[in-house]
Amino acid sequence: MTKLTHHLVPLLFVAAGLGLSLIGLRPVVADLLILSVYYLLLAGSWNLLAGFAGQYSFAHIGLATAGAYGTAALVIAGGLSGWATLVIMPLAVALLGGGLGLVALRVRGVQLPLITFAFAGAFAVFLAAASDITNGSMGLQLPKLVPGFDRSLYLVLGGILAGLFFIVQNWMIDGKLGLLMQAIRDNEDIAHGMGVGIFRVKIAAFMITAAIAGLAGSFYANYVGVLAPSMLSMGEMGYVVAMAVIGGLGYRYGPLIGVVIIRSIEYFVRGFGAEYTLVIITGIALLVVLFFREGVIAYVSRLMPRQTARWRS
Amino acid sequence: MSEAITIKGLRVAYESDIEILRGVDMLGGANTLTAIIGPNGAGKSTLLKGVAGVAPVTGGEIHLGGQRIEALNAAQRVGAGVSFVPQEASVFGQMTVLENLRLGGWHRRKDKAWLERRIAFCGDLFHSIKPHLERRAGDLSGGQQKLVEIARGLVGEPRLLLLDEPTAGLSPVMVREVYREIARLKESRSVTVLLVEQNVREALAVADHVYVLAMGQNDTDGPAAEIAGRLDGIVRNWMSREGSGMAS
Amino acid sequence: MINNIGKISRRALLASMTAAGLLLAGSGSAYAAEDITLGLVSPLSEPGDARSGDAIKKTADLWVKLINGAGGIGGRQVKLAVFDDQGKVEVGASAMERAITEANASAILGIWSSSVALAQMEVAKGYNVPLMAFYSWSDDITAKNYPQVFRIGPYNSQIAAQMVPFVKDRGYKKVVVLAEDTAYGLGFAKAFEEAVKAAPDVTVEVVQFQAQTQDLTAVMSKVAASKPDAVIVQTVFSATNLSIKQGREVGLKADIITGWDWPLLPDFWSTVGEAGVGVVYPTFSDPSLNITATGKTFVDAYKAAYGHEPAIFQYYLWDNFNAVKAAIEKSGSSEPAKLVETLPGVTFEGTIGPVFFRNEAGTVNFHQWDKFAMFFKKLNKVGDGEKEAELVQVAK
Amino acid sequence: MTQLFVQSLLLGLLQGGLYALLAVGLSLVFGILRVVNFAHGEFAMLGSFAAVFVVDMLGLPVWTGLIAAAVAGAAIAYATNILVLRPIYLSRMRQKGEYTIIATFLLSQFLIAAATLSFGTTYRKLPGLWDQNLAIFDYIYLSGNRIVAFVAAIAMIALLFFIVYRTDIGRAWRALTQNPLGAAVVGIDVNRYANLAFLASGAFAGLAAALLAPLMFVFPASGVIALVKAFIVVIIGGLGSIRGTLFAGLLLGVVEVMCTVYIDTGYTDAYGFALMIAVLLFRPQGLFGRTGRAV
Amino acid sequence: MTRIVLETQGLRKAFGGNQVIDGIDFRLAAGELVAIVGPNGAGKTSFLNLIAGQFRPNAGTIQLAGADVTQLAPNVPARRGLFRSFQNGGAFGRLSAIQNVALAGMVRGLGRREAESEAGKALARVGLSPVADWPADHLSGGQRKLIDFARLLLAKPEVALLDEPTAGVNPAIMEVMRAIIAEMRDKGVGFAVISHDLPWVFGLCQRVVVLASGRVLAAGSPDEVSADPAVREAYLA
Repeated sequence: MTKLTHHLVPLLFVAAGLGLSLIGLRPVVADLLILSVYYLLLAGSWNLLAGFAGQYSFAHIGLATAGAYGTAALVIAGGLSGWATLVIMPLAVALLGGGLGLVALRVRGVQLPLITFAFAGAFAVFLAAASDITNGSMGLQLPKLVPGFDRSLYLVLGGILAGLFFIVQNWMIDGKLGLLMQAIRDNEDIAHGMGVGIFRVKIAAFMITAAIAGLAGSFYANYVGVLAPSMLSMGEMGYVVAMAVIGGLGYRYGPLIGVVIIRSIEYFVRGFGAEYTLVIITGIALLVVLFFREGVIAYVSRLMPRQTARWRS
Repeated sequence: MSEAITIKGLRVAYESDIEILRGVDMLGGANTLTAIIGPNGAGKSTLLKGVAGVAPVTGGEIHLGGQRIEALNAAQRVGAGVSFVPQEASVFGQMTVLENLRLGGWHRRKDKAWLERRIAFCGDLFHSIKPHLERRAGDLSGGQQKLVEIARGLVGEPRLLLLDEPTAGLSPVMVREVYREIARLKESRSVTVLLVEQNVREALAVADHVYVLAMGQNDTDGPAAEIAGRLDGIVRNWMSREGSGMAS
Repeated sequence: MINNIGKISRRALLASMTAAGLLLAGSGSAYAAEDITLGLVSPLSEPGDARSGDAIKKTADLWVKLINGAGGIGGRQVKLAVFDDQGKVEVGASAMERAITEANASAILGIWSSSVALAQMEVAKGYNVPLMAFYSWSDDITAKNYPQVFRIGPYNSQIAAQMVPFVKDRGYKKVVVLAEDTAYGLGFAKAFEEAVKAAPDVTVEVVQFQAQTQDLTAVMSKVAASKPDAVIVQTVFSATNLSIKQGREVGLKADIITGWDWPLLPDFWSTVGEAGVGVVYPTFSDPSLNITATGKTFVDAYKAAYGHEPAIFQYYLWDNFNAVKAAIEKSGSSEPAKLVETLPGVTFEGTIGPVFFRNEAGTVNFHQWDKFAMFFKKLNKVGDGEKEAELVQVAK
Repeated sequence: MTQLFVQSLLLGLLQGGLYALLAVGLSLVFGILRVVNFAHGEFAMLGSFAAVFVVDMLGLPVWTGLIAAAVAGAAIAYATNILVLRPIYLSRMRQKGEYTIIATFLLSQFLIAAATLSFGTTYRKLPGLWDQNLAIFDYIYLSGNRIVAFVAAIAMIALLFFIVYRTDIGRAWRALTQNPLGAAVVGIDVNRYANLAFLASGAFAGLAAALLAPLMFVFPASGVIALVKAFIVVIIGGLGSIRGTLFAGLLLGVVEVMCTVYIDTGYTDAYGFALMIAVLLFRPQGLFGRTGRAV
Repeated sequence: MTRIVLETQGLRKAFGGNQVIDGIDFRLAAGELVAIVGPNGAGKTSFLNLIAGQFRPNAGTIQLAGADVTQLAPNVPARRGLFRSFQNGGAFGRLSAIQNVALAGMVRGLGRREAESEAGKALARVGLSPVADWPADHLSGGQRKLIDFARLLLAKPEVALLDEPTAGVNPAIMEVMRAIIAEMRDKGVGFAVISHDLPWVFGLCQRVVVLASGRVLAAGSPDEVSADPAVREAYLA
């Protein structure tokens, strides 16, 4: 896969969004695709953080939820248009992520997953309990970007956001920051000794990926139109992790593959009830972790080394 | 003199393209102290690790008493009577010295009477740790910690004690303290010792026999007194040879 | 096998859901023109109140079976399209939309949580499809006056208002409302604070707690320390039982009034034990209720099918289904839009009396049936059920 | 008002003993293998289901339920170590610590879903050993089961202390925790003692859950709550420190109850997180953790 | 006298009770190459770690190109013109050779494209062009050490600290390294090189500093040091 291909991928997504919006999909299929964009943004940015920067955070769904609730607040209380929130919330959540990073990235190693896990838990309790602000489990309702149930706009928007994600990802991985992140992932001490400002790079990675999570959350809020604390659960985080891990952590298109696989499974087993879906998906992810540690992409690339030599970043 | 340890053509390689030991032969007489010296990168430490079973042996034989041990894993070699005191700190810092010693007899821990006897023996052997048996090992000086490790290595009543640079990183005062105790250990004639050392003078002073390694192979060997006599030439030789391209 | 019954019903559930899934996956023609499809969106798995969801599903299955056995509605067979809302608002809303767009449901029933119902109302409005609420108590559901939304069942402000005379008559001066942090708990607490203004000498304190909590001991210690005369517990989760058990454990002496029919659920006495003695529960159900012929048919069939009596909310659900049936019969069509037009005017014999909607625009009594009585019943010994419980007071 | 204070303090301590019991296994395993086990809560959950099975379904006495819980917890912990963790920590991959976190995290989600499928979502309850509410001087009110659970928890932790400081197994554990190289040269088999640590960790988790069952309920998602508490306890106490775990368990119990009573009843589960963040800000290695770089 | 690019005064560092560095005064001029030799445990690597900021000294000062860098995190001296190689090579395993090298240019402020093009040239210079796109994990030990040298070319430092560059590498690679060091030294880079390969390093250096027990035991030209009985004594201890 050449650099050119990497740059074509965003266009592909935008084109797909446009094309699908014209076909007139069944709502259930459109839903599946649009919410897949939400998951792609989350799994993709989590992959940037964990797979490329080596920082394993469990706050990602929490940050997306913050983005969604922030969107609702701006729209309901602030009277802003949903479109504005799609720009504002990524910035706001990046700041939130930066604050969290200041606490969590001070110590290296297992502390980051633990602190971010704690953040997610505390934030979930807050969302449910601070009902005067968040309306508790009654949830918040906000108007959609377009009134009614027409999904064609969201398909286009989804295509654009997915494309945008890949542009940001290309910019990061092919740019300076991406290289510094990966150097820190591979050996923090040596990177430090070479002159890399470790903390700054980590915070930057944390903030950019938080911004993408915030964008995902804002997109979700503007699309679904109802928010509840149940949006933030460790089960959801499990989904996102599973998507990144199944596809291949540390690979550009790993999360995309993971999202496609998991969302397809979800689509085909959806009649079975939530527990079945979860058993199947976490079961598969577990098997991948144990037997194909680097995910589907790495496995395929080992089977076909020549064709896939350049898949790795 | 009967040989407690016999090494024949020992080869060790960490990676396939870099062979650190390229066929070393060595004999260690029962209850004697054999010192192994040589320039940096000669493969001295690697030799001990190969014998202890913590470095990958790719060829050769190791006989301990009548037993071939090169195929055993590290834990099995402990059982067979090999005791390794590595260069890095291996003391249990938050346990007392006594508890450290107790763990030295791990493979025969069920035999309480034997264990108590060995602990008493090893505690007695090293005068400079004897007053500190109840102290936390981590609170002792670097030299004393090293002595605790050596004493711990003896509790299990090994047939072979491998000491890897016991004074590396210690101050001269501590070096002398450690060697005073190693000398006492040798006088006790209770165990066969292979000692790798950079402090050649100290090593020669306590050794019965000395092997010189260079570039992963035998260079020369002889009784300690004889090697001491040729020492100036040997060392001058190293200074022109040092850095043979091998890691130590 | 840990739980045979649970297992079997789950398998049945699975089978029916798979069937629904297959139908959905297939083309629209699976829903033949002569079939009427009704959407059932209920909490069937965690974190939703799956306990109640299961009861809802049983009632709905039974109703469909009876109707189809009797030749359907106007000769047309009825099908149920079942969706799980998992107690989540966003899932409930999208499930509702799927029920409408994929399954072509004529009306949506079975909704449980007020939070979910409030989100679904927007979908109902958008697609102009009737949404039938039966035990979601938020005033807003009918107070918003959406033409598509109907409720045969009680609502918070009415319930709260009916509780005030009880509180006054019992001489309670200090009342704590222990409310879970959901629409159900807090919605009631708010309504009660409002209603109790009619009794100026009664002070009310609302104590909020996490709905999914497993330990209320600390909360109950605080409640006990404030020495109230009565504690009104408003929760559907395990806290119903926990609050009683742990309240007594930490020395709570006050009367406990715990909503609604939960003390009649099978796990009440096994979890609460001695602490349950003296508990008062308000209910809409009492042997003195005048069960109609329709109601008897339901109760008998339910007992025959599942081996135990239905709870009162299942009666309301039954009436909801019959309301849809009445509207289809009256309009001669299963078009959702037609039903929205027809439903406000239907009258029929419900399970406990005639059912008709009040249609007072601008108030909560819009598309709302409210002819139910409230009974306060006391459990005097371990193991007391509905029949043994002492009727303390009736509010109408 | 002092009555409420004393009562809260006592309740907090009683609760804290159980938190400590839930968490000791997590700490023990971390000390030896440097593995943070996110599936620890599910050991507890499955243990309590085993107790329900034995007591409720088979009708055996209550104390057999406790044993069943410990055995089931130990068995699942052992299996987790052999099947999930060992392949990772014996491998030569990078970032093993992070990978074990992902693996155990996914395992925990899997076990919750699988338990929900197998057992359903109904709340189950176990009878306690002392089903009685006590009024001490008509001043302090406690349930007998809570006292039984606390006493049992403290007894188990005392047993663990005995094992750790007085037996060969404990010596091996401490040796592995303090200096893996030293443990290797004296011939301690890390696999064997890691297995034993996992067995103990699962047994303690299962037992804690079974002791909690009469006070609370048994259901598939209960492990999440257990994990969160255990987690906070080990972080506050310092990963790998058993003394720290005991202290932090009691501290967490007291803080939770006190804050619930005196600040706001709606945020019980959030206070622990706040406490944890506060501790981390000032002592990143935890109150009893050793200084130096985190693993 | 030429410009002093690195100077330490009274540098001390202890770990627990072990005084690893016991008061080292050291000066390095631009264009000078100093060999640091001494027995194992003498504190050679610790000395480099102190200068590079990996360890914080307990006492003493470090001046880099006239500015004080004592107690600063390692990335600061690196950005002020200090280059440091590691005993086992400093490669990032999952990055390609060219990316590994380009980092050194980027830290200096180059853009990624520019850095990669320079890195390509540097790799060609050390003979790694054929493996430029391989992940460093797939390279041999010697090749990984050459990555450090390609980085050295890109980093354009004022001071370069090399820790056992030749350990475990074959003579051809040693010659490449020698050529690069000589060239950069002649352009004014100050070098401090730890090596056990005395003939190799003596052929490059102007001055030798012998460390033992954390102190400077002797300093002088290679010939003076070789003849110094105290130095031989150090090896004998």
